[in-house]
Amino acid sequence: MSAAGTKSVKMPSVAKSVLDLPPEGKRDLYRQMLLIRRFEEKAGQAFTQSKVKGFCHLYIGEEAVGVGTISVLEPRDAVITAYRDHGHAIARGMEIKPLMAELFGKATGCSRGKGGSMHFFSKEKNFYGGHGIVGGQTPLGAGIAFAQKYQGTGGVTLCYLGDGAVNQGPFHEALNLAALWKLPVIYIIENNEWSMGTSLARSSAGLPLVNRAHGYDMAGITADGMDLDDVRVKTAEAVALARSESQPTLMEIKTYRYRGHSMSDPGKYRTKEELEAHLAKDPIHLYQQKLLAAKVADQAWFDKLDEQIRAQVQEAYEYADASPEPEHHTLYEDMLTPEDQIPEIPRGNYNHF
Amino acid sequence: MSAAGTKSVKMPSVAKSVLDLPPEGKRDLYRQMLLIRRFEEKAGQAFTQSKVKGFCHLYIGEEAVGVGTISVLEPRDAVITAYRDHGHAIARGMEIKPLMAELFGKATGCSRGKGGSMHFFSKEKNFYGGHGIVGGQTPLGAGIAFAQKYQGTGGVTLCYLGDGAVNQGPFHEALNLAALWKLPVIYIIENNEWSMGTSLARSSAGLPLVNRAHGYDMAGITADGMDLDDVRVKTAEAVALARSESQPTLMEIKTYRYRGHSMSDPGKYRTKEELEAHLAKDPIHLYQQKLLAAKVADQAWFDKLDEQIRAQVQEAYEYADASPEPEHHTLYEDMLTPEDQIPEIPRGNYNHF
Amino acid sequence: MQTITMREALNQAMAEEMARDERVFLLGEEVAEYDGAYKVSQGLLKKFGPKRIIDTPISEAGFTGLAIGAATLGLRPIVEYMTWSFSLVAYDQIVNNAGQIRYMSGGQFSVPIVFRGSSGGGLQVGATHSHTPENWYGSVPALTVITPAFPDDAKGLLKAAIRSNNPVCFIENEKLYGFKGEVPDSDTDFLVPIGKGKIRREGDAITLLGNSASTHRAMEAAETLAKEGIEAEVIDLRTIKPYDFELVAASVAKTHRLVIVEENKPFCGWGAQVAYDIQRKCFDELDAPITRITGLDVPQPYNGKLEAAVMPNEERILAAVHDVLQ
Amino acid sequence: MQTITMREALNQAMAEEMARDERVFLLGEEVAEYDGAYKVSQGLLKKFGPKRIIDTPISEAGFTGLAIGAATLGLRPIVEYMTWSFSLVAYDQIVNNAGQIRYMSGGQFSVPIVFRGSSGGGLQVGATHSHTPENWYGSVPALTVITPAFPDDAKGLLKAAIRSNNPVCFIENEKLYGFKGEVPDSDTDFLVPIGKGKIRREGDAITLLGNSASTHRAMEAAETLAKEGIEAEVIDLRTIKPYDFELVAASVAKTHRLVIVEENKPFCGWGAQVAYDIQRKCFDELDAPITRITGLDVPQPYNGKLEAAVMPNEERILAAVHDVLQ
Ligand SMILES: Cc1ncc(C[n+]2csc(CCOP(=O)(O)OP(=O)(O)O)c2C)c(N)n1
Ligand SMILES: Cc1ncc(C[n+]2csc(CCOP(=O)(O)OP(=O)(O)O)c2C)c(N)n1
Ligand SMILES: [Mg+2]
Ligand SMILES: [Mg+2]
Repeated sequence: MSAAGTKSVKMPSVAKSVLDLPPEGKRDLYRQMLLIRRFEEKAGQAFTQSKVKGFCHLYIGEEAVGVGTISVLEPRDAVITAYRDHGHAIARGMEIKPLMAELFGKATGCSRGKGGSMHFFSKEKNFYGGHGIVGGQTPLGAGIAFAQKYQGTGGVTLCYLGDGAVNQGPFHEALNLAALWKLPVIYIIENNEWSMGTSLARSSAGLPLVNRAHGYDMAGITADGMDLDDVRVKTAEAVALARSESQPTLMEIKTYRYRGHSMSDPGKYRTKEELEAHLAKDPIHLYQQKLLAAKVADQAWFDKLDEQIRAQVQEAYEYADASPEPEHHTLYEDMLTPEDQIPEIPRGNYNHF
Repeated sequence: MSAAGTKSVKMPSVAKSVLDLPPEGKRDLYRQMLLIRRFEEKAGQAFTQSKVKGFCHLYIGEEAVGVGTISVLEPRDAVITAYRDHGHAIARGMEIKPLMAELFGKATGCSRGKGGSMHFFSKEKNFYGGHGIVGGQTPLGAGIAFAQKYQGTGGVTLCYLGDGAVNQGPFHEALNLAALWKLPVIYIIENNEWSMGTSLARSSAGLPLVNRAHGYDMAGITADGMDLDDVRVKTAEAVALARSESQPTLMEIKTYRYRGHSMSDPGKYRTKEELEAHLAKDPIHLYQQKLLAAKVADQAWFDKLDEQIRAQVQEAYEYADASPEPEHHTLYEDMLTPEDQIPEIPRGNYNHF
Repeated sequence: MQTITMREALNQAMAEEMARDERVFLLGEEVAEYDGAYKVSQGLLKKFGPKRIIDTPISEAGFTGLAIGAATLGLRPIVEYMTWSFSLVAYDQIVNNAGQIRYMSGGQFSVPIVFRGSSGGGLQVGATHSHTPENWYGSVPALTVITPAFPDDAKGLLKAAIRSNNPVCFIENEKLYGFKGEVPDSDTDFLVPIGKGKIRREGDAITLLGNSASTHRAMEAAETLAKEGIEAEVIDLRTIKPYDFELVAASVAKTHRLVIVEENKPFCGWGAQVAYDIQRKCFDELDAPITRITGLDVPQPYNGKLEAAVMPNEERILAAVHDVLQ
Repeated sequence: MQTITMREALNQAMAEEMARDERVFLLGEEVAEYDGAYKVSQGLLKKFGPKRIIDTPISEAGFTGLAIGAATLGLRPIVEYMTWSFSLVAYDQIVNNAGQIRYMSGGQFSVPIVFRGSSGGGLQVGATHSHTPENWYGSVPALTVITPAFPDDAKGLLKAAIRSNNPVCFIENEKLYGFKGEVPDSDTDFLVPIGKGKIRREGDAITLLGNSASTHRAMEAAETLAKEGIEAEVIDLRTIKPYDFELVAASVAKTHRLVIVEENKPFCGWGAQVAYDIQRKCFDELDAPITRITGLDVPQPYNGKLEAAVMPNEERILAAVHDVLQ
């Protein structure tokens, strides 16, 4: 049983097998993190160019969380998160062209230009979004896990939320339902120490946040979000618990966002020292050091990879830029499914003009 | 620090002084419990006569909770509860005539016939209702305590909820706010083992419910709701903590309702044995035994009291029955206060008929 | 034909659809072991077991969101609110999740779900328990809102709602649960089309438009008017959004007068929308202003006499009709 | 007179009322140390300290209820929603507690509270963040709903709302925060009466009725129409509930034509209510059907061009005006 655990069940021990990746596997995880980093940098740039509008929340600094957690999943598993969703989508294997195009609001976007930055979705990848109402996705996550169990798919669900989101009531309702009904869902608090300009200590009583599992006798574990391997091992334990015993877990992963809350936030509330302390523990850099030390890859490989990824991201940018705007008629599409088991419902037109 | 406590502060020790009541004080507590019992029996009877309508939730069996907790309050303190509110209102010293009249929907009712059984209110007694949406009163309780602190009144707030209500999200939001902002509020879970027909174990993970305090590092204490003195001592500790250190507490008081959830509920979900086991621990009977043993009162006194109370309740019934219906024009009153700091707002009439 | 109560009709609808499609399941407070607070789900636990008839904690936001999540994966939940008044704590989930996910995902995730439960005033349960949320949900573009008035419609519309692949708010009326009527036997797969109203009584002097319990109030008023020699046409709207504009327009083209009876509080009630549409599209057909009888613009009082005055009632309907006919 | 932005006007209103009455305080997400997500509360923490300018956790239901509770005891909270879209998780608290407590308590407990924050679409923030809740709250009997379009009204109405002893929903518009206008100097205690509309432009050909940002759309359309020789009267409703029926009716008596511009989705938007009332009371004054330009009946899309089509825009207003004038 893990130190912070509060559940009367034993966490399965999976540590070894998870870290036993072949070298290509390790290199691929590094690649994913770097791809997220470069994608986000480009997205930020496109935002300052006004090619991306609305809200745009970057994941820079938190890459090891998304990549580490999702790396232990199977395709049948599901992922759902909040508005800071680019990293999870990429880690889940979504192509970056439709992601960038979505940021640009284009017809080729992963949500046909209707969702934007906060609302990436992919049915194919079992990626359930991308949700903008803080905490609103947490009952959905329980429901996806409920359906997995109901249908006996053997799948599990990862549901992410921020450290600020833990204070939304529906999250607690979801925790209780998950524990009571033994749903195979893992709630992952991405604790980046800030909810917009509010520090953790000013938003939440009873730290650490993983304590919120106590009241539901739910397994609670913590991980270091700057350490990809730690994230992987801990998540694998939770996934095994969910998969084999259909038991939920609350995970708190300590991480940090290097950028402002969204592109519109100058982030003046934190000190330079605080930021620098976290920059020094950059998860991508740390993992690179590890791979270098273990001779899984050499510096030339890293340099080349960065070049390739920059080119890939640039290509996505150009693809998005060149993609067509959605056509006007698509405005009325996608609200309701036209395929139905009943005759089409005559829909009055309430838009007289 | 109390056994179930989870707060890093020490619970003040007040046990002795609370139990050191003069004999009249003890007799009065007994009187209050019996008054509630007889009032409720009469209310139930009036309901079967169709003089009371809508929902009517009786407090029979739980009298020691309301009387015990409220008995340690001062007048400046506030009380707010859910729809099972008759007992709290009586314990808070509201006259039973306007209470019975409210049940009858009469103009002389404590809420002018507009609230009914679930919505007793008394500004004079700092009794903030009577609320029908499960859990909806819990943020209000935090707010009343917030205002007491803001205004420096020295008052504290007791906010009651049921064992089923703990699974409403707003309650958790309120717990976090109360702990984070150190509000002088005591949340009292009246755990009567059932939320309508759902047993505690089927509604709530992580029992005992007092564990829900853990996640907020809030003081958590339990009391035996069949034992008036235990309720009093434990509540006094929590009140002292709130009053002297402005710290909230979560209390779980084990109790039992002898009747159905509301008058409309036959209560078929529980066994006769379960009910009988609790009837054997009847809080009024137990306290009577205690007073007899301590020679605080003799049997003749009890007999006479019951007679008096029956007469008092009958008088309230007759008062309610004889009271006038509210006049039609009162329909439009009480929605908005006419006293204002700004000129009266012209209000369009949207009721064309 | 069988003669059954609204309650039984709803029960049959769920039972038949659950037998037909095992992705359909029911969850809500007291729906299983208690057989439903209003007994609408009576016997279903016995028939379908605890996997598919599920008692929930008192966590409307939580179990609503859970059901929506399950629907996006492909299940077909029926969510029972003990009353619709309690759905307000889940308002965000219904509006923002059920209402927007399909659109925001560019059509990838559908939400085949039915939210249902009792609603309305008239039973002296006070201001917080007597809401009529037709307008609160009808105003959300993706939501369909259905409010049956008779057992046959209750059954046929609920079956259609469960089969719909889109989110439906199915708003029942507590006062009508015991109302009896003829319903096709269970061996016929009886569906009522969503979006279609029904003429409950023909007439040419005036059109009375109602829904749910208000349809019954309109029918009663029409009987009284008939004694005065005034033949009112009564339309039961059945589906509130999208509603059957053509049926209402055709009736108005015949009667040239429209009185709407609705329990919604007046400000932005559903009748305001119908009134707007009709004056917009049938301006020249109207010989008198469209008039609405609504719940009065005050919170619901507990007292029975006061509440009776708040509800749309025959007295007010007749007054409006006479005014309109002048 | 000073020329300031809407944002500054709102800020002044709060600062002046807080200086005047120490029971007034502000709470919400990021209102204090961050100076407000949209900087409406800039500088207030410095001026009034953390006792009265309070950052909350992200718990809208919790802090809304907390504020309502505090109001029943006698404080006068201002609750800021970062946007009104986020108030949906607090819908029950606003509707059932702020909206019903006074009535249910027979008038014993008043709820002097202002709920305020930004709202509306047009900034490409997507379907869940672009709501216009005028109708959702206006339909609750006890709630007053205010939607200013200009800085002077923003200031004078917010000051009046804070002084009101009854619950007020004060719905600002994010697009207007930077809009500048003349506002009386701070040494005058400038109040604008709640419930009164304002004629923003006189004309006799047609009445255009708007609120908030839609008033500006109506003004722009009126300028274009003037070039065509059509003089439109533009009314800014300012207060949505209770709205200034008399002002609208008087204008319609002059122009005989009414076009309503609103951002609400069409079904049961506030304009439906106004349309209903006007046809009801001014039936013979109308030479053409009342016509509404609303947000289109789809969720708000992210893409800018699509969203521009969804918003009430000049093109659609002009089309409606020409149709009505035919
Ligand atoms: C219900 C609701 N309230 C407020 C907001 C505005 N908001 C968006 S993100 C955010 C901060 C969330 O912080 P956290 O949960 O820690 O996640 P992070 O952004 O750090 O990843 C806030 C207040 C919202 N989107 N929804
Ligand atoms: C939000 C909401 N959901 C459901 C209900 C219906 N309801 C009223 S009381 C109740 C059971 C509550 O049980 P508990 O909290 O244990 O309190 P008790 O009745 O035992 O005192 C339910 C489900 C309601 N009033 N409000
Ligand atoms: Mg955070
Ligand atoms: Mg209980």
